[in-house]
Amino acid sequence: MKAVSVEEAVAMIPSGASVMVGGFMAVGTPERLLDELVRQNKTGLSLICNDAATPGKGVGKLFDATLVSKLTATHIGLNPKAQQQMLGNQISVDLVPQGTFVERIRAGGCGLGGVLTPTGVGTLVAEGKRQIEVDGKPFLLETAIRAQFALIHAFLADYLGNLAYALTARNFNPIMAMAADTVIVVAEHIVPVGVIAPDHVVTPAPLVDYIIANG
Amino acid sequence: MKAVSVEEAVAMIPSGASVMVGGFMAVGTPERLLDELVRQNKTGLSLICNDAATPGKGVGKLFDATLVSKLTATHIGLNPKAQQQMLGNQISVDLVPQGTFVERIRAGGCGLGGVLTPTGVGTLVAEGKRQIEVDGKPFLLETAIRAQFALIHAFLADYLGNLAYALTARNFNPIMAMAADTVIVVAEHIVPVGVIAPDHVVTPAPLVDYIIANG
Amino acid sequence: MDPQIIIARRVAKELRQGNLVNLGIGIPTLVANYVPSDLKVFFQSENGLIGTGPIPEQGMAHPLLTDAGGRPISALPGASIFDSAMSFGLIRGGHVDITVLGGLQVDAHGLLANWMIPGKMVPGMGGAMDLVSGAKRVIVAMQHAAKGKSKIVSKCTLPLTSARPVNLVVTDMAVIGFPDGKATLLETAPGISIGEVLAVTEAELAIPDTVPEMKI
Amino acid sequence: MDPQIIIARRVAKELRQGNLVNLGIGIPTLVANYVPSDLKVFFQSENGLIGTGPIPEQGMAHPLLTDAGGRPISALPGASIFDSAMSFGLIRGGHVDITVLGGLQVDAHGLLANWMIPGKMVPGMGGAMDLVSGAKRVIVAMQHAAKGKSKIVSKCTLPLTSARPVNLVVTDMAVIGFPDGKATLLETAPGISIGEVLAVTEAELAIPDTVPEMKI
Repeated sequence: MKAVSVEEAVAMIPSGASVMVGGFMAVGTPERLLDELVRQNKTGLSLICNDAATPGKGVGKLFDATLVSKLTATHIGLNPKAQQQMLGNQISVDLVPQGTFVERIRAGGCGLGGVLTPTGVGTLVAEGKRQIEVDGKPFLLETAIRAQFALIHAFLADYLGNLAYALTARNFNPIMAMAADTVIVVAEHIVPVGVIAPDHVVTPAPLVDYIIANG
Repeated sequence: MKAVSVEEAVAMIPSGASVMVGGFMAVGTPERLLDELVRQNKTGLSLICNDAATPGKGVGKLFDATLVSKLTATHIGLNPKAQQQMLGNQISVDLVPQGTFVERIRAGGCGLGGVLTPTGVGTLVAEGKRQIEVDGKPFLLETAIRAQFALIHAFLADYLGNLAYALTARNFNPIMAMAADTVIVVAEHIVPVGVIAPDHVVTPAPLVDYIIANG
Repeated sequence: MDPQIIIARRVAKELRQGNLVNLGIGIPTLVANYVPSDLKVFFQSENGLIGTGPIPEQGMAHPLLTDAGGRPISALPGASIFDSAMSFGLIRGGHVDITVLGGLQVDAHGLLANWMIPGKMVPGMGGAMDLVSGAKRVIVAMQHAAKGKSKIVSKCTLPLTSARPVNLVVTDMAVIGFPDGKATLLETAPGISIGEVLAVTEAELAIPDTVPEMKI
Repeated sequence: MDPQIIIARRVAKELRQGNLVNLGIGIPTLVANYVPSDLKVFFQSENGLIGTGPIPEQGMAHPLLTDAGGRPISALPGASIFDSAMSFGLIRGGHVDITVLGGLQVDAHGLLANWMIPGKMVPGMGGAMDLVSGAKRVIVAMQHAAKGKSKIVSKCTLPLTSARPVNLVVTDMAVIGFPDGKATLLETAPGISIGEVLAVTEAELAIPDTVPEMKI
């Protein structure tokens, strides 16, 4: 793990990169990294995020600045700008059931070949996908998802990179922290090693590549 | 959740039942339930446990008392009695790679149709199993595992049934607590509601059916 | 009584001691207001919480404690927090006893459409597909008709949420179940006759010998 | 020097700053003793711990803090605990930089057999198959020969651990790699000649122009 400035961190992300962003309706989202993506005008992003948040908040800022060209999400109904950009074909959107979304990311992070889920069988979601029978029951084969970058929000990070999360800001963050080539973390508090009890670490230090330094 | 005596809890388990037991080399194993299974002489058990522990410890006691007829495990090398019973065809043993073992149980608990894993491809483990190609890479389709009963060891349980684990005694316990019809817990400490912080609960209360009462 | 409140009060009667319950946005959210105080149920918010409590008092909200709509909520003593993989493991794995969702259409076989109006409303399915596929019991809480059009239809014209039929539909006019896979009128709302229900229901409804009035 | 110590010291030289390392039972466990004090690496114990430390002082062991063999260990500051699904997610997902395992046979293409001798030793594979399939680098630490028989063989006669070849084999006589999928003698142990290695190696070994002596 390396501590870097938010400018340095975002400079590593090229335009066109695939980027996972933690958070659920902008709760548990690393806002400082999103502000800096906008400031550095990183365009053509493939965004993987549960939702499109709302304009001005969380990943909503990326849609405000029209930085997204491809979106994988479960729900975008509360961001009219994202909806307009989808209906205007400015962004291509892959809508995925939420349980499938998180499980595909988990598969990407855990070295599994995909997910066998009952969710979506017999619906539009099944179109173009393989259906696998196991013990006579049908499951969709949903492929694993990984990204070049995961942008993670944590409550506590220690000097080694161990992370703990708070309340419903945990959501997709620990799963995404396993599924990207480079993991960049914004923590509400950076604390000495040992402050987070081993039983309370949720994301072990070796998974984290960069933590945004204070100040 | 209901608090019961260890005698009542084990009385619910019929001979021949399928039983998952948490623990890794008897660390994080609910010893009181195993002692009582022996005392009530529940025979013909289908045991699902990472390993066979050692004679006299953890699930090793079940082999001492020849209560097991079928074993699904990842390693039994440190229990000569289990090995003898396997080689003497007294028990049928299904040896499973450890990552596959835990992921199959997770699939059983999380409503997934199975696991697509690269582990075991091209080895004896692949025999008789479906191999699925995803993006040109081969994966084994390993089926989900569930049991009638999960016997769980926790460090803390609160009056509602929320569980927290300590150190390496966590291991398979939280995963198994999702994958059985009836979940029975032995906790080192039973504490009032609120003592375990919401962020530190690992197994939410609704998953737990019975906690073994003190005394 | 407000039609939404009729629905919420009736759905609340389906909850049992110790149930793990997931309430969708809209009418389903109201159900929490009508749970008897001696009935202990767990409410799950799929963004990662069991033990959701009421909206916090002013000044007590925390920005990192919200419901699935991003609104501040509180957590009751004994609440637990988990990541999204666990949250949907609970949902898909059948650990949620009851899910209550809104609906656009429910058909004569109990199939639900509630996530998309092609060309018009494409918000995404969020957690709805997993909830309908995975929960032990699925209850749809919705108005019986919208703009004079029945939402209980012969066959869904909108895209389905799941191939798995729902267990119960509670509207402001009726309670409908699906014994033997066939829409059946189980109860009528206070002051509503069977004839009135049939008049605004597109789907064919089986009518048992006795159809009691909803107790709310 | 004890052959096991030669192996452990040489393997320790493969570790890099910040690596996540999993050490198997036996010779691999010894590697931890030879990590330079200024090199910070994380050791994973697959029963659910990153940050394993040395055996605790007498009287300081806790029964709920053990290694994968069930023996008491300690945890270093900054250690983390996780369940077995996460532990093998780390392993299968390529988050473990280096795994060091014992071996029964490694063949000319780098394939490893280390979990079973049919009809004789059937302990189960434990975590070995996941580790060999998933870790970024797989290092086998073993004696070059057992009872006068080469453990570096043309083709494994014992059941394979994985279809994925290992990256490096370190024995008491040699370091062997598999550039272009072909067993190649990279280093010889102190005082051992190339000829001596070849004499006790069943597999055909490619011999580069220079074969340096192990630095331990």
